[in-house]
Amino acid sequence: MGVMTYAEAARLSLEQEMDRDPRVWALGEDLGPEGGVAGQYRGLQQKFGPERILDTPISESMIMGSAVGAAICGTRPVVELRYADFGFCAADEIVNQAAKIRYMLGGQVRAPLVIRQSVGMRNGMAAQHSQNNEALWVHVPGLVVIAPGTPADTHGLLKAAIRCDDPVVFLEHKELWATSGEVDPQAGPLPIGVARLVRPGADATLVTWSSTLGRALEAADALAQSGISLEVVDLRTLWPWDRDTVFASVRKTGRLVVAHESVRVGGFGAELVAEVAQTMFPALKAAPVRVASPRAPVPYAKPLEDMCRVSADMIAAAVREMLPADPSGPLAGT
Amino acid sequence: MGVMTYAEAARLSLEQEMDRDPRVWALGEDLGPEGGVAGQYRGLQQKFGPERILDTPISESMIMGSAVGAAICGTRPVVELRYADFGFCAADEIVNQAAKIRYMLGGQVRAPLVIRQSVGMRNGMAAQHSQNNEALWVHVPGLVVIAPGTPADTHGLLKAAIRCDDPVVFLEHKELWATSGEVDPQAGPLPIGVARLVRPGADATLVTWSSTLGRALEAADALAQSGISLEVVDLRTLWPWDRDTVFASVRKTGRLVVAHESVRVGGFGAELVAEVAQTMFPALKAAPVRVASPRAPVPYAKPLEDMCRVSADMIAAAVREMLPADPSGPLAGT
Amino acid sequence: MTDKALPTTARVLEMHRMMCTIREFDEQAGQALDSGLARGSVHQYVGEEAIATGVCANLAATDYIASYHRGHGHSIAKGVDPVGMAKELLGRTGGVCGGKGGSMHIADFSRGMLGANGVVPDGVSLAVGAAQAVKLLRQDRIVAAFFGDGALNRGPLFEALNWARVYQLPLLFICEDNLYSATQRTGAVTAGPGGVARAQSFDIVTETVDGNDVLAVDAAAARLTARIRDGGGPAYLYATTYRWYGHLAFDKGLYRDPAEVKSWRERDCIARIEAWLIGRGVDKAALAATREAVKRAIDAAYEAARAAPFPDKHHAFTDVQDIGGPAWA
Amino acid sequence: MTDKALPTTARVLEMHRMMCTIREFDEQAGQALDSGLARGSVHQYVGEEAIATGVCANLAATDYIASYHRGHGHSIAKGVDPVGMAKELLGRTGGVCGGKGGSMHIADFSRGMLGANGVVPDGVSLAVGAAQAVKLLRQDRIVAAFFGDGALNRGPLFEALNWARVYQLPLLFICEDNLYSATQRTGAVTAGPGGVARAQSFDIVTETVDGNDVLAVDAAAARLTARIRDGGGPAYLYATTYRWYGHLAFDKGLYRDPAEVKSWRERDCIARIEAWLIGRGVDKAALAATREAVKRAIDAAYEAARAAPFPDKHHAFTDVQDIGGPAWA
Ligand SMILES: Cc1ncc(C[n+]2csc(CCOP(=O)(O)OP(=O)(O)O)c2C)c(N)n1
Ligand SMILES: Cc1ncc(C[n+]2csc(CCOP(=O)(O)OP(=O)(O)O)c2C)c(N)n1
Ligand SMILES: [Mg+2]
Ligand SMILES: [Mg+2]
Repeated sequence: MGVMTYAEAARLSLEQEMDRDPRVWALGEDLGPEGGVAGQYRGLQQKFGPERILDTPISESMIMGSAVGAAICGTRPVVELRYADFGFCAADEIVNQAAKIRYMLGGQVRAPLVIRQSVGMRNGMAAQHSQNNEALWVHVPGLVVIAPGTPADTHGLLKAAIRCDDPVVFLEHKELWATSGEVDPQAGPLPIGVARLVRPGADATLVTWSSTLGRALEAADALAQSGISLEVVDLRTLWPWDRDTVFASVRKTGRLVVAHESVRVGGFGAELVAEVAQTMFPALKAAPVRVASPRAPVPYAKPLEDMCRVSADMIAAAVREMLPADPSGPLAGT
Repeated sequence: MGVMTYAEAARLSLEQEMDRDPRVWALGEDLGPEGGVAGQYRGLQQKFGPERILDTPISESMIMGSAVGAAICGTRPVVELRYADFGFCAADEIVNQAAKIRYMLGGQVRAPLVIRQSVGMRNGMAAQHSQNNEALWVHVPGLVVIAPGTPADTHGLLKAAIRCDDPVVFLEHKELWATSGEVDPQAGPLPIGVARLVRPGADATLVTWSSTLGRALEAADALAQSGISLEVVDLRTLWPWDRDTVFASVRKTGRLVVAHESVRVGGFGAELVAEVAQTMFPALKAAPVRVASPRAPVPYAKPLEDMCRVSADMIAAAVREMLPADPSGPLAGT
Repeated sequence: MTDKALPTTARVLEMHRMMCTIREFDEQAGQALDSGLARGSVHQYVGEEAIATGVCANLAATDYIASYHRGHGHSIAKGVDPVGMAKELLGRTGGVCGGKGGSMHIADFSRGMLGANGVVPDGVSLAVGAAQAVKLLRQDRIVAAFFGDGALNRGPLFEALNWARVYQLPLLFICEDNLYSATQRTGAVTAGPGGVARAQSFDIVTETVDGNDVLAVDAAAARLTARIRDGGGPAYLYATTYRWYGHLAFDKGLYRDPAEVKSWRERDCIARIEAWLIGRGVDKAALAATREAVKRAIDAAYEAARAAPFPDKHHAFTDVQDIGGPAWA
Repeated sequence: MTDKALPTTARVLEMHRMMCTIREFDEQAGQALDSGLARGSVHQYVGEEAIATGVCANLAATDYIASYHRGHGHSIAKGVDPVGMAKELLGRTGGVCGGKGGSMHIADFSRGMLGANGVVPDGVSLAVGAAQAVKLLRQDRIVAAFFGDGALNRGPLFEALNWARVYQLPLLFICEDNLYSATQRTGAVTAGPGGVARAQSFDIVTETVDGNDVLAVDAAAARLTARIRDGGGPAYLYATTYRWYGHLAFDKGLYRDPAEVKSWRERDCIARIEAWLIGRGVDKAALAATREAVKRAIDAAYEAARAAPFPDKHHAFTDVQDIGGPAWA
């Protein structure tokens, strides 16, 4: 085990996969000289050469479109789209080509590729460099969607994404790049579609992912002080999401809060709440709740940007509100 | 009053708005010679000239991007994006420019434009020409989203969309182009954000929009034969959706089914269910349910395509399932 | 023919047969749509057969091609079985895509045909990637990407030209200029001299040919593909032609001047090569026999398609994705 | 200068003052980021001032410009108040966008500045539309669209070139080639002779200038804008230059050869025009006085910005949309 940053874990993971499988290669803007916007490719061009770590022009359509072509012809591209906002510049190639080609062509071919996009707010990046777009990808048939929240998950899930025979959208959070955590450098791929029960609890289930995980754990600490026990589930894979873990938790607690940084309206939290409401209705002791960003673009000035953030306080308040009036009384079994 | 098709109603509406306001103009591929893929622009270039009905090259980025520029400089463009699938070719310009420019620029400017996209399945158009993408637009701050289901609504809501000072995504369904209905040619704009209670009922609320409305009404007929009274709400505007009408209906019936043609996972139905579950939990007598397309691309062959359609039978079955076991007994007040 | 020896009669007869096959297939494709057997969008290649034929005559079985919405001709020329294509068109079991794709997605990887495409000009983007894969895997293949004149104005095409030249990919661009993009005269919305000048501005080698002259196409494709195989990087073939029918099979093409249609029909690529072959001493009856044989083969293909069962319903939910497919939800 | 009379000394002094203002503003923008007063992405224009200055010297107040991520210089040259810009950069009340946009979205419609932009090269797309609006509304305006060399390889730029020429829009394209796109040497991923050849392939009139020579930029812009105002359709100005600092203010630019940086700094556009002015008899002291006055003005702008309050929190939810805004949900 060792401590490394989220960016280093990503770098190590790709390096290991490229060592393992000569068909794996990466393409995108600015990968070589400085190793990507967060150093997540640092040194890889030097090691693997400029063909396998391909510096491209600013041509998002071709970065994505050519990756699909290369994937169906025997290679395994890792596509770097830089900020998720620019993912919209390649939306056609993702939605109309990558996601559907296996199906449209009757299964005669696969498109094993990974689409890396840095999501989320960081320090005044503003409306065109702060978006979270997971809800779109979850809605698109053919895509797997992964959003790791820790260095270890990044390391293991990027491996899994690269080995997956279908296209995977891999969402890395800008605010997490520099965060550190324990990683076993020898660890293999983590399973796709398996959530992590980060903190067991009894009174309510909090489902989250990516950078909001940190806020959720803070909220759980704060709630514990009032004797409220919050179970925290890090979804990690958004599609397919881990129904077993979420349902088991909600069955136990009877209460669901979903927290995410992206816009609440039409966000992925809606899918989770709708699915739980439909499937687990009798088990619910209170209305399921979403805590997420208001339907507004991300503003620049700090006090405004903060208004669009999901805080630990907001999560804790949502949990408190869904519990019976006297939070000091015994909650188990209510 | 007169009977006209959905396409004719759209054509008339645009003609009237162009007569009324010289700043209104339209741009897109193939608008002139044959008046658009469904004749929805027929004769307009002949009447208004090639500058106000602009035939463009196949340049989706520029069709959309230039419309934003023209909208912030004093005109009111109506953008024809042809099939909604090609909307992904202009996703950047819609999401990163049209939707956010008013906000990013601190409100010093508006982008009054309409983005017309033909959605949905029709007769073997297959995976790249059959998509419904409303869930994406509803998730994007800054956009109004409209999806009319009848000729009269098309006529009135397109007027409202053109007069709206913010960008409006206007989704027209391919299967509806040729359908007919009563339209008052002199009618003015319909209000945005107001649903239509199409059929009152007592036992369950069915919320739907666009072409699925027809299937919902068939289902209501079938259910009526078994003594089940289904209230049918045509949302018409998806953002902002009419909470008052939906909530009042669910308060009355205690049961919610949302039916839509688009993919269920991450579809707009999730938002409706999540919001109702969160806000109206105590009023719900049964788990809210979504009836929608499976998470698969749209296939070509008819029997396969039919598997991806939401039928009246499926809607009726969903309603029956959420009702108490004996549907012949009295339901009111259960 | 601008240079070197003329092709052998055998080669030209082969190309003639190919052109007849493509035409017959697409005449019947139109009928299949009219009669409701086919559905959705069917774009006929009738009139343009010489281009696919002349280009693919210079490709090996292992080479790749990528096509666009008007893709039947390219598929047949690359060796895809018309029976599997007809079944696909009719949405039946045994269709090259199992009935899931239809006309706009016909593909056959066993023949190096990477697919038609419903988005202009995404097939070119895929071809760029295929060429990149060829290069990465050090394979001995080239890639040919077909597209229409309408594609000339979409941004991704330029990104493709730049990309192919920057990385010196083994890729032949083929622009089939039939003057129209759907109902629009492409020239009216295309600035400057057009596609060739644009390709040249990326330092890509180009040739211009009469796309209704299969010998000219064959010769130009021979030169360009040889250059590409020699590691010369991408090349661009610009071929003028005309589609006889509407944009889609049900489009009557009323936006076109009948005189224009007539004049182009008079330049029929098949009639032309038949005249050439007759001039070379080939018997008229032999050509008629080819046409009849082709007709019988295509009749049989559609007949087999009509007889084939529709795919089983559960196939609607297979091959979406391994983990997280529809069965999962 | 390639033609006609030299500009008046007064005009050149005005341009000199403008270049000094832009430089001072962006030197301090970098400091604001370093000290944490500014946030996000700040792209300094230092070294490139002659281009914005020379072009905007030929624009009327009513003309429009659209810019890109490196947009401070264009804004100042078009007459946007540095106080409102500094406030925007610091995210304060009174910022040109109320603190909502920041560096990458500075805009001021009262000055015809339609905005910087965070997506390469979407500002050009907006400029195309602005020009279309000018044409539709029969206004007496032209539009100038600035973009970097990196934008040369994105599809929408080609669509813009084609579109502007097809509809003969009153639009001046200005490519500011500073050799790099972020950490990438643009030449390494740009095929063929580059932007000028590409524009010419659309039959667009072009000029190439030394972008560090404000007199050359001014003269070329004068010729091209006159042509555009005369209804000559779009034109394209290609200007070579160099950014002194990193791509972003915190980027140290280590991927560049220090000798290259040094050689370009020696070609400093401000030093050059000062030498020219001195040759014309302008007093060194007068130039120093300009620099000092500019420094005081920019000091005051940032000072005013530091003193301004942050916007009220509720502004986070205003101006999203009238119906369906955040208050609605
Ligand atoms: C991105 C995109 N925009 C629009 C369309 C609709 N469309 C299909 S074919 C076509 C015309 C294409 O013309 P061209 O490329 O010349 O090919 P042709 O049909 O003439 O063979 C159009 C506009 C599309 N498929 N994709
Ligand atoms: C579509 C898109 N892709 C990538 C980026 C990230 N990006 C921002 S600036 C930049 C380099 C731009 O270089 P250039 O156009 O030459 O302008 P310069 O910074 O040199 O002034 C890149 C890649 C972006 N903003 N938009
Ligand atoms: Mg054409
Ligand atoms: Mg640059």
